[in-house]
Amino acid sequence: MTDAKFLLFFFCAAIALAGAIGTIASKLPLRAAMSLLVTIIALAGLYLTLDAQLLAAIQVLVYAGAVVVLFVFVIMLIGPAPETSSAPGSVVWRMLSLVGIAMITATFAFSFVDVASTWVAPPAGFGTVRGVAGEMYTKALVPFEIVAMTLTTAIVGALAIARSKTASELAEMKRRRVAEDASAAAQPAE
Amino acid sequence: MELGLGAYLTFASVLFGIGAVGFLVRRNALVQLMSIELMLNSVNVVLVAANRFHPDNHAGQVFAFFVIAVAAAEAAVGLAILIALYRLNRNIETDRAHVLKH
Amino acid sequence: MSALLSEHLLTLLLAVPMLGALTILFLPRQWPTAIRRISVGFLVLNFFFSLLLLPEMVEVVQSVFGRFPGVAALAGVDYAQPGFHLVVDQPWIESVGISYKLGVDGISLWLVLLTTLLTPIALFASWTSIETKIKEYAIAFLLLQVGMLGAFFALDLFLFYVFWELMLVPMYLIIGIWGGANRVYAAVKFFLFTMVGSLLMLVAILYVVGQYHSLTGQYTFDLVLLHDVILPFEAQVLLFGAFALAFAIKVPMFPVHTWLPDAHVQAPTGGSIILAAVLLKLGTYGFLRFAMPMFPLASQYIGPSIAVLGVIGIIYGAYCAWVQKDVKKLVAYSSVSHMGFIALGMFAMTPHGVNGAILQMVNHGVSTGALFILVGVIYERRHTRDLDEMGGLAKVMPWYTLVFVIVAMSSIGLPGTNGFVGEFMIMSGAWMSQGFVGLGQWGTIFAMIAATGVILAAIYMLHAVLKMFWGPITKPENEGLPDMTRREWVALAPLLVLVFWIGLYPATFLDKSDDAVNQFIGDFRAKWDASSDDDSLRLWHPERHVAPEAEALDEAAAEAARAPGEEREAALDAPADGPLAQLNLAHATGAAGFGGSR
Amino acid sequence: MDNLAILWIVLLPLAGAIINGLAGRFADRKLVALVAVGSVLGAFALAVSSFLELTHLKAEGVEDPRLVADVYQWFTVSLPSATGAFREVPIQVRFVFDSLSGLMTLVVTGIGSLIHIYSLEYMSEEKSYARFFAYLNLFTASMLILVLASSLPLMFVGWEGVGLCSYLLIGFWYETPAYAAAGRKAFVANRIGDFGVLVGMFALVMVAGSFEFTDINSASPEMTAPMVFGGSALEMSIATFACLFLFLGCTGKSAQIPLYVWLPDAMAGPTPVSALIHAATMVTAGVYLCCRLSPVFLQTPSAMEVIAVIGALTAFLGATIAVVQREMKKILAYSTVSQLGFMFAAVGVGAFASGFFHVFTHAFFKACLFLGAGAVMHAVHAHGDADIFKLGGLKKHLPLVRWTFLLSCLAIAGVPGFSGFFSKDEVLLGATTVAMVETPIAPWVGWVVAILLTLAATLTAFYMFRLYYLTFTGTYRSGEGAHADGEHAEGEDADDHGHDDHGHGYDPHPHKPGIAIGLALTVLAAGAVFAGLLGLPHHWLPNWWHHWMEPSIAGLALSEEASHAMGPVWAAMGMGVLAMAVGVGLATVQYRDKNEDTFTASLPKGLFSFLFDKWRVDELYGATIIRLNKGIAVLSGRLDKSFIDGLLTGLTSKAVALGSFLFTRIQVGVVHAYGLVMVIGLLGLGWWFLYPHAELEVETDGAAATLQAGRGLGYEYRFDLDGDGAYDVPAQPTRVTVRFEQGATGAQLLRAGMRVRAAISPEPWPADRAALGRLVSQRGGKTYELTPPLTRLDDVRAALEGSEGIASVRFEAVAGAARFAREARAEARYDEGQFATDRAALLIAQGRAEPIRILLGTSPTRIDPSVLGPNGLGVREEGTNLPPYAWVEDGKVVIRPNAAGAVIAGQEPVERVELGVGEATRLGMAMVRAAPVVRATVEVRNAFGNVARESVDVILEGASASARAQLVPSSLHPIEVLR
Repeated sequence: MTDAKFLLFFFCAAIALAGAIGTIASKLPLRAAMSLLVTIIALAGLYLTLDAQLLAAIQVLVYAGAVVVLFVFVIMLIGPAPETSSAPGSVVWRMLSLVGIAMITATFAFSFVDVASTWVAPPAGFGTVRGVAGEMYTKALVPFEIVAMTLTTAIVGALAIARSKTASELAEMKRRRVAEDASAAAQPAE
Repeated sequence: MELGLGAYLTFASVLFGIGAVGFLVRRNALVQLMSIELMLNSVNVVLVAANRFHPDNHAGQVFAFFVIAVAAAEAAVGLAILIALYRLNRNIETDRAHVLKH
Repeated sequence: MSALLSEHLLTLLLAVPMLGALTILFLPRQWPTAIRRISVGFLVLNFFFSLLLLPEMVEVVQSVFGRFPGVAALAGVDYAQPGFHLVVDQPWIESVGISYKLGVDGISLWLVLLTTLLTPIALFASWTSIETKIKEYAIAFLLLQVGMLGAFFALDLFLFYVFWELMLVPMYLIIGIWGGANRVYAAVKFFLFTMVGSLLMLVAILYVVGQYHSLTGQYTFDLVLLHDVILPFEAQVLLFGAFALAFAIKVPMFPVHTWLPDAHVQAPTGGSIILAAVLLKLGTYGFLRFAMPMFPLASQYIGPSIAVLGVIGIIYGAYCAWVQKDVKKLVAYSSVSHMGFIALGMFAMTPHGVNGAILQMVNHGVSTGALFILVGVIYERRHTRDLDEMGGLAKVMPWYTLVFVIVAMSSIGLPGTNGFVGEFMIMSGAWMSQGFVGLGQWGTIFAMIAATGVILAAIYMLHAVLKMFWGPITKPENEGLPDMTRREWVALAPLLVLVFWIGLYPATFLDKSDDAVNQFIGDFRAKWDASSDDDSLRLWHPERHVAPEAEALDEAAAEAARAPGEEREAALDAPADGPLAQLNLAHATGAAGFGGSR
Repeated sequence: MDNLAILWIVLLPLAGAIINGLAGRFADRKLVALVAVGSVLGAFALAVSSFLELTHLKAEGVEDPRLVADVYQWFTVSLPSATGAFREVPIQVRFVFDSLSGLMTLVVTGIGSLIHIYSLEYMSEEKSYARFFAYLNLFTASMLILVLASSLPLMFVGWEGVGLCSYLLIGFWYETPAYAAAGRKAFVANRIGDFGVLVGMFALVMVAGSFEFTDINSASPEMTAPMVFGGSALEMSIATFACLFLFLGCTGKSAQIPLYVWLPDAMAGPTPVSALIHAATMVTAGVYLCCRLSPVFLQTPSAMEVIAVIGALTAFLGATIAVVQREMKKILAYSTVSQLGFMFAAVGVGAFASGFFHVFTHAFFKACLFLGAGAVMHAVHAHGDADIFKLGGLKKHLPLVRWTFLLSCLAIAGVPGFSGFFSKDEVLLGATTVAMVETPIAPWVGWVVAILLTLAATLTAFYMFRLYYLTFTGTYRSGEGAHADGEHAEGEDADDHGHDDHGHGYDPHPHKPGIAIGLALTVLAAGAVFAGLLGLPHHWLPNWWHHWMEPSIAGLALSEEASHAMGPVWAAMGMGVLAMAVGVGLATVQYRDKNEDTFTASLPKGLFSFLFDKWRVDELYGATIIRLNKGIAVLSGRLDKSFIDGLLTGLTSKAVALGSFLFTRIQVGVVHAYGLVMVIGLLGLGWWFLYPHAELEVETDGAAATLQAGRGLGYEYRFDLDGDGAYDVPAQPTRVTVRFEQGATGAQLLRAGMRVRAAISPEPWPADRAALGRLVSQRGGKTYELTPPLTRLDDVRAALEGSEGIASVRFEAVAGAARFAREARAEARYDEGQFATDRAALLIAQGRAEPIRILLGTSPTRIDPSVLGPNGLGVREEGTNLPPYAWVEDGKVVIRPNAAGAVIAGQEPVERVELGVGEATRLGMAMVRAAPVVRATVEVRNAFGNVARESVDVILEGASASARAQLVPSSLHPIEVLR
């Protein structure tokens, strides 16, 4: 590991962790989204230390360019309201979860610390567009197509879920509600 | 100091832990979704790092690519659900959304 | 063409209905008549193809079409030869030894022909009673035939399981979509009952395959190979139990028969015919083909108990049939009774007992199939099956009455009809079942109790005939009912011919199955002898199986020989890391590694 | 196929039936009649010619003349033999025309023809003309199959075939529900009998090894062996078993107690049917069967006695009921039951030929009587049956009918000279012979039969003449003016079939029968008069019948002296004549020219209604057997729905519902709760993956043991097999020695080192934590120890050799280095030195049971005294109960029995038992053995470097340790270990 990579690793890892903590800790969703953005870009840097140039680019493009922007859109749509104070009962649950997760993370992390590895020189073209694409479009073609279909389905699904009711549907709903109310009102009268 | 796979794995597990904590502790569905993204990213780090130490092929990177794609899809659908939820409840706090209970 | 016919006849028999289903799939649903004609056409075509399984028919075909290329190359199957005929064996999922292996022998031959004969008849008979979703109905029937034929042909346990389940789905749809008022309940009940049994069977299949693997190191689902596995007695009992449950539910045997009346009552006419005539046979066929040969010790140990259930079924089914108001339910319970005879015959393990059981399977298919067609005939006219709604039909429908009485007589086993030959062989088979293999001392008692079933059969069947046909016409709706139409005659005529053919000259049918049955019993006895001597897990005929360890070791040795010089030493040092090591996680280090170190 | 004529006898009526059945509906009545009558007449002609051929053969001196038509083999069954192999027993379709079946064929076709001819006229107004004749022809064919069959199964075809035709013909006028029900009753009763025939058939064939009558008869001497049924020998012989079951069949077919109830109801059928089926032919099939198998019946006196008594009782019962009946056909039906009882009584007393002779004569006079009754009914337009109290004085209107009827009455009453006299005399002679002469059958049976038959004969004479007088003498009670009181106001609808016309009068103008009826009556009456001449009393006159029947029918073997005894002859004849005289005389006095019932009305009310209601047997059956069975049926129908189906579907669906209820409780709907569950799951998974699990299992065999550790992701194992702390099973030990070229620079060395690592990096991930290549030595070049998979050694080697500065690469095995290994299994054979000194196992075995293992340490362990045998608790002298203890001391097992075991074995109690490992002794009822123990440990490391350790104590049960300790076989006495 060259010193540059060494430094880059520490730098990026530290920023990513900080961003992650920011994401989950900030009261305002918008701040959380921005922290997430930081984390994601830092992760792209980590990918670079791992000779995954293409993936680093995709990380920035897809996550920073699309996903986070989507988050921001939604935040803008529904208003950047901070979290309300929670019911006291659920705090216990969440503290339990926090402690549990912390224990697990510690267990895993300490187990992983000593995992041995050897830096080997990657073959030429490792992590480049040519290298990854060459494999993706040959060996992983079927999963690739499936992922494509998944994305399409997700888009259609997202549209179907998120769209608001049309005028006629709203009218129909209203009519039904009125009828229900009327019958509910009629019930006790009898 | 020799940094190897272990360092990346440790980093990934910590990142995953932060994501998990975020998902469990926060009640804002938006932040929970972001936490999920964090967890997915931590897995990607593991995949890419493992690939780097076994550079015979790009299985890890390709898989990470798929994870990113699925994560994008998941974000899209998740956010759509969130908007629908918001339209229904006028808030996006997950512990108030238990209409489907029983 | 010749290769297609003579080597892949069985595949062809599966392909024709499949192709038919595809064809129907692409027909517009606005053409109901075309759909009906084409679907029946495909089934009839398949019936003619299936006739080529008979060597006599091959001769006929050759004498007529001899000048066409390839026809002369057809070879009739000689069913006197042991083993399976027309075997097709193609690897399917090689890594776990699943293959597409089909074959036919004297035991399955008539059941196959029964299937190919009755499926078109069933579809044809329910021609007009189905008015909605005709296209789907036809497709379901064609797929059902694929499933049934496949299950009869399959010599690979996995393939058998696939077909066994495949046949479940169309039948489920046929009952659930085109059935009576309570159809969904009946369909779900049918499905759940059958599934419960077959899942246990799957577990048992996998266990046997696993044992085979532990013996030879290779996976296979091939029945012929798995047949060679001798399992310990306790394992055999459990596995036989699992198989027996699946088959007993399908048969259906006494305590698990309750799905049958519901399914029959709700199913449309065509579905009832197939259900009674063919699907039930798969249960008894499964016993003969799979459960009994593979686990002879358990079969011998549990067999008499199953025969007891059969005998109980004979009596109980008859009693239940007697009090039914619904004709279809009556016939359904009579099926329970008749299938009890078949179970009794199978476990008698005398040649004519087993042969009689096979013949009785065909008989039951013919008689009960015809009965269901006949019930369908009256249902179409009156839209009821309630016995109290009928009466005096003999006056308005004399031909219908004649046919019904003939079929009823065949069902109660009147000599001269098919039912008698089968029941007689079964009962005498049970009576004469002696010695170590068979029913032993119980045979006489079982035969005697079964014979009382003959009385009860007369009671319930004549009860139905009395209620339906004799007496004055009490309901005005029954006056002026039309007698049988030409279509109904066409559907029933082959069955009537069979009723008398089998009854008067059963040799045509028995000759084909005789040798297979003798071989079955000989094999069973031999394997039973072998396993009762030593029931430890082993192969019965180890020489028939390639031992892959030997291959693997050879390979390892060859590899070692290839490695030059110093490396050979290292390679030989740890032979366990050969190809086998990747299959077996646990393997021995060999004593050398341990030595006397202390 | 030797004799086509025999085959055609059967085929002709069958063809007639098929033609009429299928095409008769569309054909002209004349054509139908031609086919029907022609086919039966043709069969009759063939039968006559065959019979003549038979007589020729007989005259030529052939002992047992027979004509055989062997058609084809129907199917085969296989008999198990003693060796376990199967012997094929073919069932042939073979017709045999011999002296017995030939005569019967003549009767069937002859009387059948007459009745066909009679029916032409009688049924002329019937709508279903063709159907009737089709049934009748089918019946004739079935009956001929029954008669001509050479084997039991084929006979069974006819046996059931006639049953079917009887069913169809009884229910011929199916629109009357009662008639259809009567048909069903007949069929079911017959079926009960058929069950008996089936069982009897199976019992016989097991001995005879063939279904053929001749084989069964010739094997009859073997049938005295006890019947084995259900694995145990019954107290009856095979012959008794088979004959009783066959007789059950006969009671069904031939209307004997207890199954006779169907026959009177069967009179619902058209009268020719009653004459043909229910009087002349079908009902005598049982007698025919008994005659066919007479050698078998003769083997079993006990079954014969049963048959005789039942036959006599039936005769008496039928006669008593007939006395009080009002309808012509009913009287004749009970008369038939009674006469059939005569025949069976004859069979039962061993007079088979006489019984069959009665069948023969009875066929004539009873057919004549039925047809006469039919002619009367036809004449007065009575439908179904004719009430004799509405008839009377018909001798003026129907002279021919009257004379034939009278002749037949004389015959059946047994007036000397008429056929009935001779045959009845023969039957009675059989009974008196048994009673008075020494035979295998008990004499009391003979007396009972003789007395009952005499009473029955008396009653027969009485009721037949009662019938005759009330019908033909006196005045016609349905004549014009007879109903002036308006009783018959509802108009003349008696013609309409299906109406119960009791209570109405009949046609006031009886019309004379036509030629067909007259012909049939005349011929039959002639037969009734003269048929008896074939069997004249053999003590004085030539008896053709017995001579003819000799080859086919066996009889009781009588001594020379007994067969010439005249006592029975006089007794029989006296009884017969007396009975006839009393019966006819009484009837003449009571009924001649009377118009009302003077005698039976004078009977006590209770007795009359008891008899009139047929002894209430139908009601009895209805209340018991039928009710019971119907009850079972209703119960099982209900149970099936509620209990069995309820259990199968209801219970499971309840269970599923309960499960789903419980599982939905878990779904709280709070995301964070789900999250917590996920955390718990993660914890479990993390623990599972991060920490290895040894799961050590041990299999021992003698002094060897196989240890197997569980498998897991990336596990590596090392074993310590003998508890010494050193790991005995090492890693795959491969050391790679890399030699560098002379003068390699430091940089080159460094690169080479890198290269070594790079080359090994395709190693499955992760490998040893301390890097794949670990520098272990720098002497003489660097030495790395590698643990690559051996399959990749080639790659490693190539990679190393290609790197700069490396001169050569050498692989060598590393011995003795305790390293992690991937093996999950280790085997060890132990010797004495490896046994633990502070541990041992005690094996305590009682008898052949699996031994109980107790692991002992140095501190005393309590042993449950019951393992040493019942009441094994030792009692110390002080009286305190102390259980035995054991522990290990200096590598030996010390047991302090505390007197346990000694109590049972009755020995002196020992203070202390010492066992070296491998030694054994007996304590109480148990063998006690000390087995050595070794401690084995496995250490498992997984990919993350976490280590788990598990130790087990391996009990080496089979270890015999060394020469100083020998296993003591359990048969020897306990070794002396007392100190």
